[in-house]
Amino acid sequence: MVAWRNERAARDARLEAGRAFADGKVVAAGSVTDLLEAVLRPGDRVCLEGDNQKQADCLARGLAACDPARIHDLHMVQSGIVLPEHLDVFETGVARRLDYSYSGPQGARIARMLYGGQIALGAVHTYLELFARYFVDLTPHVALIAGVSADRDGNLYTGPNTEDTPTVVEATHFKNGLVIAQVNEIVERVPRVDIPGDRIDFVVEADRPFYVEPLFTRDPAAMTETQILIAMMAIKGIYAEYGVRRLNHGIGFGTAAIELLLPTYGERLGLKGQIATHWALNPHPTLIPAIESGWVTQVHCFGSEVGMDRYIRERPDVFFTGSDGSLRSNRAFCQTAGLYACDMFIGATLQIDLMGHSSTVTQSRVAGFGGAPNMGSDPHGRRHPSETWMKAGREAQIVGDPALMRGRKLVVQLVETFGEGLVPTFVERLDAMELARKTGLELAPVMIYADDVTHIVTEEGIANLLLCRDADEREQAIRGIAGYTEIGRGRDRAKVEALRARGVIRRPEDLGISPLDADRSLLAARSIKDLVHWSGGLYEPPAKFRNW
Amino acid sequence: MPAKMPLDAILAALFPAGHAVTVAEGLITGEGPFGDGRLVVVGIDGDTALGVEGALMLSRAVLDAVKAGESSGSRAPILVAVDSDSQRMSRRDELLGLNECLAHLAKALLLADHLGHPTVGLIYGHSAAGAFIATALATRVLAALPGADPSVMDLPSVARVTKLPLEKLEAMAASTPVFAPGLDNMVATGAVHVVLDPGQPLDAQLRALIADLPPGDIRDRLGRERGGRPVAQVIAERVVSQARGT
Amino acid sequence: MESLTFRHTTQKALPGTKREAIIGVVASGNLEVLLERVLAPDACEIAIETAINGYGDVWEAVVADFVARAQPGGLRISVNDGGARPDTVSLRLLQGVRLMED
Amino acid sequence: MAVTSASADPTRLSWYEASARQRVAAFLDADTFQEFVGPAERAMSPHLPLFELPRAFDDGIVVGRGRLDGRPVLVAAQEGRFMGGAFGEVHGAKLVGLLRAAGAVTPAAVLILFDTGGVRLQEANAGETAIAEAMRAIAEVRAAGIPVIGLIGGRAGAYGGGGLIAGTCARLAVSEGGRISVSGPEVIETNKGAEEFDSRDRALVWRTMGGKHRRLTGGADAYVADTVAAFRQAALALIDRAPAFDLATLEAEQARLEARLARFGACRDGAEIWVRLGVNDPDAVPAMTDAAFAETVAGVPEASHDAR
Repeated sequence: MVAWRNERAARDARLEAGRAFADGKVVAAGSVTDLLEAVLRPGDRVCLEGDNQKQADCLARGLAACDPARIHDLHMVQSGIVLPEHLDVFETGVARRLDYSYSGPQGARIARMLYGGQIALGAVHTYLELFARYFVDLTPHVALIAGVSADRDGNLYTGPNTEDTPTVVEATHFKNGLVIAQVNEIVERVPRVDIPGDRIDFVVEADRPFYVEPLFTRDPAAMTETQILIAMMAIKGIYAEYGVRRLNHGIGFGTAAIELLLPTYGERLGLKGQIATHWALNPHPTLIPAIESGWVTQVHCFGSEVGMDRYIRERPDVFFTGSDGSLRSNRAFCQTAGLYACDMFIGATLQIDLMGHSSTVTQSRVAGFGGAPNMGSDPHGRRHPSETWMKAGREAQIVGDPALMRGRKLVVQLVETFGEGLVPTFVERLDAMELARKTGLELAPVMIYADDVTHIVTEEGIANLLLCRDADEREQAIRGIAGYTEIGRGRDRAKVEALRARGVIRRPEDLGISPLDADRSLLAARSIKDLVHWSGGLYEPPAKFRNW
Repeated sequence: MPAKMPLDAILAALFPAGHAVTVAEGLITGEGPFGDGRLVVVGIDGDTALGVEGALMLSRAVLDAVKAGESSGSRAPILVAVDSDSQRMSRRDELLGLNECLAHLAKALLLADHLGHPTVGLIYGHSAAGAFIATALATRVLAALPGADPSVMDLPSVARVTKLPLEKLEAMAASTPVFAPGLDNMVATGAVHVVLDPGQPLDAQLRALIADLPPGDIRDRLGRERGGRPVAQVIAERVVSQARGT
Repeated sequence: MESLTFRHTTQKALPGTKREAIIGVVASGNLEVLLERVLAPDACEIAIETAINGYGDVWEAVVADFVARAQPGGLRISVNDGGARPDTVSLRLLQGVRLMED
Repeated sequence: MAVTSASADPTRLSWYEASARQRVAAFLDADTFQEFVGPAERAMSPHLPLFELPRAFDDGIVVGRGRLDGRPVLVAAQEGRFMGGAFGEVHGAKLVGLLRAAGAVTPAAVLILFDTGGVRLQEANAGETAIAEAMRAIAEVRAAGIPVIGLIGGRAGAYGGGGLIAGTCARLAVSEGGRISVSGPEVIETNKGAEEFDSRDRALVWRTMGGKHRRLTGGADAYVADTVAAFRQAALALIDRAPAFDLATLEAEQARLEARLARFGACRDGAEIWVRLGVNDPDAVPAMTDAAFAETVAGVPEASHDAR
């Protein structure tokens, strides 16, 4: 007779083994490793919640302390490789296989471990892609998650950084997996229930609050004239040109500069209400002046940002908040929103090749993807029109029946021609390809493929790739804005001028912008302190950003 | 490097007839008979770091000497003897305004000088940075004893800050007095006017210094003559002459 | 450190009467530009001291484009560079010329 | 808050953001600044090339004369972005020369626009000696009855010997961003450990040596908004309130500083001192607006004195 409840029985056995270390559902921080050694089995798929921001760090330390003789060869399936412990488990042998999305802070170490063969890498995913696989072929046996507080029944309050938690719990709990949550405190009654208690098997009161990195805070004091020039060009040449209302911004200084120019330069251009009204975005502090100036209708967030909680609570017309008043973020939904409901993604990258492929991988760092490839792709499943989308579609349409035309999402790369240390942004060949060759990856880790990119903006100009009709035009359009990099100096000047005459390339002066006007006095806020003032004192920046 | 001359020996040589100079927690204060009058001594001994309390204690002693001079009409010379660490590096000292306390000490010495007290610095051991500026460098003339070891920062620290290899810095230090620690370099810069001869009576050497005080600040001229500060005097004079022009 | 000097002939003199101007600051990724109206009206000389070696061809290209665009005839331009990117160099040169045109 | 266009009134320029030259030009009466040993004279450091470091035509300090509300003044402005505004041989000699010139040209005041990390290590002995020379020269200028006013609000603050020179001035104006200290937080952390001073805790840095703390404790005589116009107004007011350089002033300063140590010597944090000074809500001080802070200062007698 076929047994249909093996997984359920295995889950019950794990639960039973774990109860030895729990009081009801509650486990002391000091017993985490005992608990994990009791409930885990060699070879398990484990999701250790490492989000973009919120980190289940107490559980990560517990896992790293497990005896590799008992717990080994785990298959880690988690979006973020952020903490040192996330990689320590591969050094001890507790874990062996890895499928993940983003590894910014650990990018250099993960590269070394990949080269050294300590990690058996499945793939580097985009967020949505990894989330999707949680429900198909990477379903966790055990999920280790993080929240702000829980009651003794396990009802969980994630706080403003809900992020990946609902997705991870959904996939694990409803498919016979075990969910262990760490919380900063156990309370009588949680402010709101983000995850119902019956989906949480154990609750650990952590020894200290979970770690959150202020990833989305860009100090206006560090913005350069070049970034301001690029931002001015983007606003006038793309936002205004296409009437972009629904959008997502990357996390670089260029897009932060755009946020700070909306209430000043954007206002002067008469664009208020015409552009940048609806956002899929983390609560960037640099968006505060635009919000306070009435530019922003609403913002849905992937996660929160350190210091923004009080401000968000006081702006429920703009942000998604719970009955308790605090932000409700959700990475899976916000990624979906960015993919399907936004007309533009605009962000930075480290390298762009002659076709327009881009990557943030260098040979010594594997930063992973995060969400940019979802945001920065043209979804073929989209079926609703918008002026922006249709205009871009018309520019790209070259053959066929216009009645069958569909729109295009704007995918804009905002880069300076040279990066830190005079490293050129434009290259013949992406480092990602060399990395793929050396590590035996089947797919080169390309952030955004050339066929998704519609515009590249540098301090030298805007290249509209939608208007390029062949590969040669495309290459010259890219060379034509690549400044004094080797790629830029290798341009065919006549062809570039011809592209400029057609509006494929637009220089600052073609847009009526003088580089000499790109001045820091245009920024609505020139310091973190200015942002605090704009927020009426509601924004509480972390100590490292303070100058007072 | 010659051995450092101990403070006791210095005081014994300066005051053959005895003195009332004491050292408490590394801070030197007191006086003794000197020539026809008295010599006031303040300073720092034993490689002691100068913090807010120490600075105010020394400035009190200097101001007392000035007050005594006001009432007696006799402006006693003030000797600032130094074997110190740098300024005391602590959060508390900065919280309490170490910059004001050190500047106040320097101002007290400069006021004494302005009112007619001969002020003489004597570096006989180490000194560095803010402690040096507030004490020995705030006198009209700065003498040193062989074995003195003034510096701004030691070479390993310079290497850390400038990110230059220590070996390279050591090689550069041999030929470039402008940045390297040590008495010879401070002499070359003009900061130290003269190196005394411990083989000769110190009191006589000090009396000679006092009798022949430079009329003003000649340190940049010395720096040019000695090659340790090749351009400072020329630049300062150029500024003065352009300022005086119309 | 590397020293580079470029001499160009311009089609015209830079307008304005200002004798001298300075713009920018020597800092990491930044530079200062000193402009002096001391040469023949159709001559321009640009002397560069840069902290970063090996970018002579980039400087040559930046300077050539600048001269073609600004026609800074009569100017001796001296640059102290702290490792600025080419776009920053172009911007400072143009800012300097604007000061001289006042 | 300044939401200004590129062509806006230059006096609304942020002091913190402006370069030394921009500060001087906007601070003085329009078009009155005349520079001494200007950049075209190319008085550059003879030492930096040894270290493979780029030089500046003015060695990071601008000195000259100009007018402030019609009154003749001498002015020096350090450029905090060049080598951290640090004192090298030429840099220091320019300041010393300016101060020595004051005795001859008797301006209404000498203004020092500080922006310095202290001594330039590559020229450490020259820098340190120049600081001593500058302090001696300031004493002489003040003794001649000419006020020497320090203005502190640049990104490099007034550190090391710069903090000592500042303490030698007759009056000081500071903005929120301005810091005055001898040892910097990083130096203390490097030498004594992060337990002594966590330099990454920026709020702690400002509570310990920032503009508001210095103003509340009388370490500075005016607290101003971060604009060139505000510094100009403060300087004008301070010129007429400069204490004499005499025994009475220094006795008063001695008493003032001794009283400070006696009252606050056991405090570990700026906020503790502010409580003892009678500030009702010390935790609110860092975030206070300039106007609210001015009101707070008005209630603190220790903040204002003639003892410097």
